[in-house]
Amino acid sequence: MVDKMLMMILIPLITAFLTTIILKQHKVVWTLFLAVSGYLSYTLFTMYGAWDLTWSIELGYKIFDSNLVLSLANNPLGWFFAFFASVTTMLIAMFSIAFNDDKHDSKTAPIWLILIFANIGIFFAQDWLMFFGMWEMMSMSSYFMIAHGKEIPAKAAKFYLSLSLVGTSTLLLGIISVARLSQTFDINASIDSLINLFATDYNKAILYIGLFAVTFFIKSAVFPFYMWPSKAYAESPDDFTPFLSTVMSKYGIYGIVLFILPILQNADIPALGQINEPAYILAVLGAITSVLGTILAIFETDMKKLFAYSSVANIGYIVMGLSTLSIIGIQGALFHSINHMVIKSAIFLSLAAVIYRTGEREMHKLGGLAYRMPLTFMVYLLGIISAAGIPPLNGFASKWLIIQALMSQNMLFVVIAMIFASTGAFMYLFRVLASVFLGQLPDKYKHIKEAPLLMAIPMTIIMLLMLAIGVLPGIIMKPVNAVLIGMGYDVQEASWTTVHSAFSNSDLNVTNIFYIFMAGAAIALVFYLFSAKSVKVTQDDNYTAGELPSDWGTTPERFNFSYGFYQPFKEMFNPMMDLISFDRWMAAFGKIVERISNGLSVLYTKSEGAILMLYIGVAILIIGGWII
Amino acid sequence: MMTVFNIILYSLFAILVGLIFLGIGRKVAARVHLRYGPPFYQSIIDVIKLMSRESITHNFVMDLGMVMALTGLIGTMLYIPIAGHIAFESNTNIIVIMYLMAIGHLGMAMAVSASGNPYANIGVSRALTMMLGYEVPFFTVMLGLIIYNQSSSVMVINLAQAGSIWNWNIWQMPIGFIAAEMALQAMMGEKPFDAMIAPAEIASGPMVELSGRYLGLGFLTKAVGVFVETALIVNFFFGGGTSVITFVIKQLEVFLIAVIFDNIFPRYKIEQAVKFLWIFPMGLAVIQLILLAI
Amino acid sequence: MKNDKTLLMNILAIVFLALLAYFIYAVATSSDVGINLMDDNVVENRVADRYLNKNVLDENSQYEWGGKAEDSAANIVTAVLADYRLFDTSLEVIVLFVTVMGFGLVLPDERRKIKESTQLLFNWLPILMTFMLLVGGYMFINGHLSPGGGFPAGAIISTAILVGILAGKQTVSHHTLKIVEAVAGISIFSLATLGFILKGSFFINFLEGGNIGDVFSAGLIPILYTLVAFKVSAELSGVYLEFYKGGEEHDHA
Amino acid sequence: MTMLNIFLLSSTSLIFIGLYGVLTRKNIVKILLSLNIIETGINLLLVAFGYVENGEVPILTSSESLKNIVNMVDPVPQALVLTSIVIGLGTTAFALGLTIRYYKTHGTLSIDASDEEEVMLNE
Amino acid sequence: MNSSLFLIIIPLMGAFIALFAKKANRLMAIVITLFMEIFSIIIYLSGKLPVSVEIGGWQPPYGINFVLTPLSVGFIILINLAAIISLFIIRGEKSYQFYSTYLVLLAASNGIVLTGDIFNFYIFSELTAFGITALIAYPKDRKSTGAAIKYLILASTAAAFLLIGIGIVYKTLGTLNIADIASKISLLDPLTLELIIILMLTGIFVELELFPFNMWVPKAYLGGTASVNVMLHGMLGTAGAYTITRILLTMFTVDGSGLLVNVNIANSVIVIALLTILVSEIAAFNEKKIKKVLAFSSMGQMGLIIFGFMIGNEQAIVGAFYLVVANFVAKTILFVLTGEFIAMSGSGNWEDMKGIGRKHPVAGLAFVIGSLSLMGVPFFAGFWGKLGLIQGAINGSAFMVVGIVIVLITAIIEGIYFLKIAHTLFLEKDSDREYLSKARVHSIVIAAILALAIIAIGVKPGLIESNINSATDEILNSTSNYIDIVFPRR
Repeated sequence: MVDKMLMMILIPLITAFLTTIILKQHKVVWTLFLAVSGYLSYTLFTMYGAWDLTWSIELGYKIFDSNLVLSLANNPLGWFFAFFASVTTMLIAMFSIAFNDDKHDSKTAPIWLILIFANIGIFFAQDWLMFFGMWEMMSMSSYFMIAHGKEIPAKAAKFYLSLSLVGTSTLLLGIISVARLSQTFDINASIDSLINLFATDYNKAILYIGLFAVTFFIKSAVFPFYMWPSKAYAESPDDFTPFLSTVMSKYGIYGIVLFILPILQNADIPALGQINEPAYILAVLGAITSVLGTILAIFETDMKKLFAYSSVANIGYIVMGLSTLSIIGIQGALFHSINHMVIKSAIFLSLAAVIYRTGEREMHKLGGLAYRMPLTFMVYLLGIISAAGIPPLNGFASKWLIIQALMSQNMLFVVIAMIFASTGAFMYLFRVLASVFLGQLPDKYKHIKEAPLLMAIPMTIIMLLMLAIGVLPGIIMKPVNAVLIGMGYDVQEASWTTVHSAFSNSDLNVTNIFYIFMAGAAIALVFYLFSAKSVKVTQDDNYTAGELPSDWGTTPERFNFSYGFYQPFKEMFNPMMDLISFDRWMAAFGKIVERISNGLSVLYTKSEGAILMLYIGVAILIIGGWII
Repeated sequence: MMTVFNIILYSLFAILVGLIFLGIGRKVAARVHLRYGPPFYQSIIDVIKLMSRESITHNFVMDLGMVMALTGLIGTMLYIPIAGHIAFESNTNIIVIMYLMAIGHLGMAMAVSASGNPYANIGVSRALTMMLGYEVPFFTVMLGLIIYNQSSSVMVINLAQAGSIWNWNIWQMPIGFIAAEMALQAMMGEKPFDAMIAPAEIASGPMVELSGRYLGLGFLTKAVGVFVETALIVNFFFGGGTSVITFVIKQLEVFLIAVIFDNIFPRYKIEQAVKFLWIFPMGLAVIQLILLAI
Repeated sequence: MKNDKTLLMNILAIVFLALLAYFIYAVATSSDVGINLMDDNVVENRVADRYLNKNVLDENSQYEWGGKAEDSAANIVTAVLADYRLFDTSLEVIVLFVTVMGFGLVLPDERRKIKESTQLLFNWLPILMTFMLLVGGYMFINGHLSPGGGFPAGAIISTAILVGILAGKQTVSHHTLKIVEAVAGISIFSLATLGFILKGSFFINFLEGGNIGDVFSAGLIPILYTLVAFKVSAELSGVYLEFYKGGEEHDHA
Repeated sequence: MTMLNIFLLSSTSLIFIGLYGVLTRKNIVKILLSLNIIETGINLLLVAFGYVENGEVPILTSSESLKNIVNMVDPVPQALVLTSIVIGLGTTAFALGLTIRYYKTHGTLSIDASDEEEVMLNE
Repeated sequence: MNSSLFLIIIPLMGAFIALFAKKANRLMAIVITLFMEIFSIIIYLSGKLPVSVEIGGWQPPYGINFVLTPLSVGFIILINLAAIISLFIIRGEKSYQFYSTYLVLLAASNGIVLTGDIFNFYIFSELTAFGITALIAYPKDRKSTGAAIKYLILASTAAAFLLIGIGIVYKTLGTLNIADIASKISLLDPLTLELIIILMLTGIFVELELFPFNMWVPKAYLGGTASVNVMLHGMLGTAGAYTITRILLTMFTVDGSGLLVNVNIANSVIVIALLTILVSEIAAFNEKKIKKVLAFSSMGQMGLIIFGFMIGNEQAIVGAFYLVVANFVAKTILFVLTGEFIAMSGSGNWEDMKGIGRKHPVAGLAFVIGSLSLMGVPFFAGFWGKLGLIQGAINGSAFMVVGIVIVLITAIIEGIYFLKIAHTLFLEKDSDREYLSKARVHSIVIAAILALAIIAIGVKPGLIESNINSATDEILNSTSNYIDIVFPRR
């Protein structure tokens, strides 16, 4: 009997190499990919509760006077993320089989499998070195995944790569600093030693936490690293973007929950309000992230970029939830993480289906697709209702928990930011709906069909999932509470229908809201049904007074009001945009490095100065060794 | 069974009150304009008329959207306590109310967007922008209330104001009330914050393509919306009400303030409106919040 | 513009050299404890003392003029060069060898013809060459007794060949030079290896040396010097010949 | 001023002149000449290091000279100098060969010319 | 163990024989190098190490001696491995001069590692300089000639410094034997010692490719062919890394601490190492010619290794040795493949190498693996080096911590340009570009085997841990260890 844990990481890896050989058989390859993710989901499902499952390997490298052992262990938190990630992956994989046909095959299955391997490793890593190794593996493979052998994506991926590398560097530094404190790479031991460090050297402890936090922030695109998703998500393969947005944005969240939260909760840190200073910084960063993400999403014209920023905003919510350090906040954050996975996979998959059929990413060039792809439209519609946090779908309960937690901790301005972001979400969510699915259908898309069956199935499943979680939040809340109990928090078992808050009379029965909604719907339907029948006419028939646009030598899509959808609003923010565009700063920095690089290159081409440089070297030695 | 009966009763009540409010609003507006104006039940007649006429639709999304709009607002209404009574046993959470209202906006926007008319889209775009403008100050005021009462339940806030008239929150937090009033003006789409409708520029914006039953449903939505919004203010600042009659009178009062302002102000451009909302009501709300927090 | 750059270079050079000079001055006049650069040589402390006394193997051994010693070369510089540090010396040969190889690699392919020179030089050539070869031969045979040795001898012999070329006569062919070079080189290292086979150590002077001051003394040194002389002369001559069209094909490129 | 100091000073001067020349000259042949001056300086320096005041040549000529062993100059630097001369010779020969090739490919003896090959490659 | 001198003698004799082995010279070179590799492995495994070999029957310090320790023989194995690989990837060189020079170079780079005498070391380093110059100049075109002459001038100037240093050592200490010098170094006047160290370091830093002594590096790599690049990096670079352990860490260290006698100089060397890393990685960032990129990266890695040695505590030295091995293997892969890619695309520009990874997936993967190892990604060999380095630096002074931060920042730049290039290989090919030739199978096989080695070491660093630990133990107490080996009686 081979170790379950080992199998879990080996099977994706082996399949990765297998698929490399038969890369051209794309149907087989992607079916294998589905099989692997299915296997992972099943194994993870059976692993629930088996928290003593471990696997370790001795590398024969001596460090801290003992042999280095890398180990994986099944732990509640890791299981929680890993399980839902692999379920999401499975759904995406099903979609991918249909998506990667002759024309669209990005030939990235092997790299994606390595990414999944790293994914499992990150979530189950027991020691920092395993964690770091898998983290780097994830960074590198996702770079290749995003770039996927195309030139323009490669440019975007470079941006992502540079940030990832910054992250891994700080992570490595942090890991070694902390490991030196505890003389072991064990994660739990390092948490304890950092808590102790807070008692003696506050600044150093904050510095160490900061090193970790930078990495986690980068990977989850928390401010000030919010700008890479818009580039990376947009250019990555369309069926990979859901994975990027749903699973990969959670690594940082996982890191924060795993490592930073226990420290902030248990360490002896001077309080600021009801929480402490570092947590407040976390909250403010989360707030800025969500506000900025929202604003930038509103102005975006590329739909994948738009939802990239939307993801950033959602990460902001999660971070805010975590920063409350209260159980409700953490519950909300974990719940929202999963909801975000489901919602964003629905949205990005429906967009991928649109791109699959039309090949267009710019919203204003599309329109009216709801009439050609009604199922995709429904998936998207439910997705955005969820994403906007509207009951009775799933996004609501988690947002509600986070808001409640923030309010109960008196983090007033953070709540306002949250409200701003979630109201702003309507704006961008609706924009895509109006531009892509509603409005005039351009002539060239007159004959496109609904997404193929293999795409429709996962989309439908996700749609039902959103509804199910929306009505019965216990589906997620029960695991969430089980995880929290497993992590040692003092929580009750969750109920199927109700979520709890710290305020009086504030326990929310989500199922009831569903009933109320259905009651409202029933009444509205009564009004609708009892009114007079309507006639269906073509769109041109009404407002163009029956004269077809072609009569005037124009095309229907000219009537789409979508390019500058929020132009007046955007103009309000114009003076501010330059200030917040960090990517411009980064680009400028890159330019400077390039210029220095060119200068140094010239230095090396010169023959004349070679001896001079040698003398300068001698002078450095003399000055450094003798005079100083 | 009782619940079903309650739901129908409350819904019909809200629609009726809302429509009558709209009628009264038109009457008052006419009087401000020195006209005679239609009878106060004119809106009811309008709705019946519209519902019975044949209408045109472009696609299923319009139907879906309009039903969704009404659904959302009726759902919201069912969640709000009216003079302490409530249709459906729940905790009357403010945040739930805010989000439920959004369904209505979303459905409406979707329906009119589906028509493909550029004016409708412009209207929707403005409406959504305006929404970002007023939700934030409005919520900030509510946040003050929540913190003050340590509960996000409308019922609890309501009960806390029981007893003397001096217990009303309008005296406890007058600055917040002013802010909420301003936000309410925008929420109801009244001048100076009616850029999304702007009949002169974009031909009533969202409504441009609606006819017959769709416009009727729109009217109903608007009516329930007025009811919900005024009910919120009454619950928050005017102590709710001991009976349904006093509750409705307070609602009317709030509504009439809005109508009168509507008739004496010109219209802001959309970005001006948002700026105004983010400066004045927001500023007041924040001041209120700080005062409460201290 | 160009002058500015030159001026700058000059200034930089002077600054650097001044720094270096100042540093060396500071080192030379330093009066810290320990051995200073400018201290007088104390022969007892250095390896040279044992070379001069020829008692590397046995600390207490003495030697006489005309007697035997661990190294019977009368020229102690030669003893150091060709016996105590023979390995260095054989590597020098390789340095020359690699120079010639590199020279052959990089030199342009077109070559001059050997032209006849003046009659005077041509006629005197045999005499000149004989004289030079004699001097060269004397030097490498007597290298262990008097100043000189394989390298200068090789240089002199190659000069003889150069004179021949200048006079318009190629006395040795390229091919011969190559053979001489290779045979001499292989012989040197074969002798080294022979030492390993006979005495268990490479580069060992395995021949029983004669008496100090004799011509046939110092064991292998005269033999090695002979080989070195041939090799050096072949290599240096090779350098000259590289410029000229020889009878031999050039098999690169 | 002793003889040793004179030797040291002159050899150091030679080295410095060479170092100066290597840096400031542009003509490759001149650079090589400077290198040769450095070599010479070093050789002189090494010999000077082994110098003993009023020392004798380390060559045994008769039984008389055996008594003077203590007074002999150090033979090791001389041996080193011999090696170093050969190495210097090798450097010079090889570098001159390269210079001929350089002149062939660049058409000039200026060391600056080799900067241009990058430009040429890019074209 | 006296037979270990065959490591020098056999290639030298081969060099002479090559003058006549017309067509067979390549085969002969391969046979000789293979013999050397096997022979050195036999020595390594014989169990008789460490040992000092007297040459010519004179005991040190009077005669010249070779010092064979696990460390030096380990380096010899690496050097010969690089030699074999460079021979395999030669493209059509036939002239006897090439092989002769190569064999001399091989002997000389082995000699650098083995020798226990400082003047002998000087000769060997001059020999390598001549040999590699000749090989760089071998293509005889404009850029190789320019590169060769630049290198020759720099190397000769540096050698002059080294020779002066040796002269001063002899003048003051009266000995040329490294072990003897090491045992007497504390007798010296501190300032004189400083002068000696500076002169010697100048001499070796040129070959070590350290900024600002390394102006020759990019040109030399650009001018040479792929096989010469492998020699330059795998033989000379590896030998250079060894030089550091001997000259710096044996002769001039405080016994048992691994730190330089002179703290100021040590700090200057660290500054120089960090400057090298910084300058080279930044210079490589926007470089278009792949060979120059690799050259800059070589410099950077060398700086990293020296930084590791200079930190001086156990973890850092372990890390530095892992880096030596990882850098050796990874860079060899890259040079081998680069040679093929340039031949295929007909351009030295990495931007023109689109689609090669798709055509030759194994080669592309090997390139990626090599790059990842150089970047220090976990589960690739380079990571263990980086880990040890960081750990050592954090245990060291604040200065070291600053240094390691610089290292990590440059690692970011390195990662960007390496992965950029690696990804270019997998881009879709421009339709108007045709490949000039196909990649040769044996090159790809070599690269693939080395890539597997990288992964093997990366996943199981224990494979070479005992070797590296013994080397580290040797370095940590280098002075006394070394003296004990050479003078067992004392």
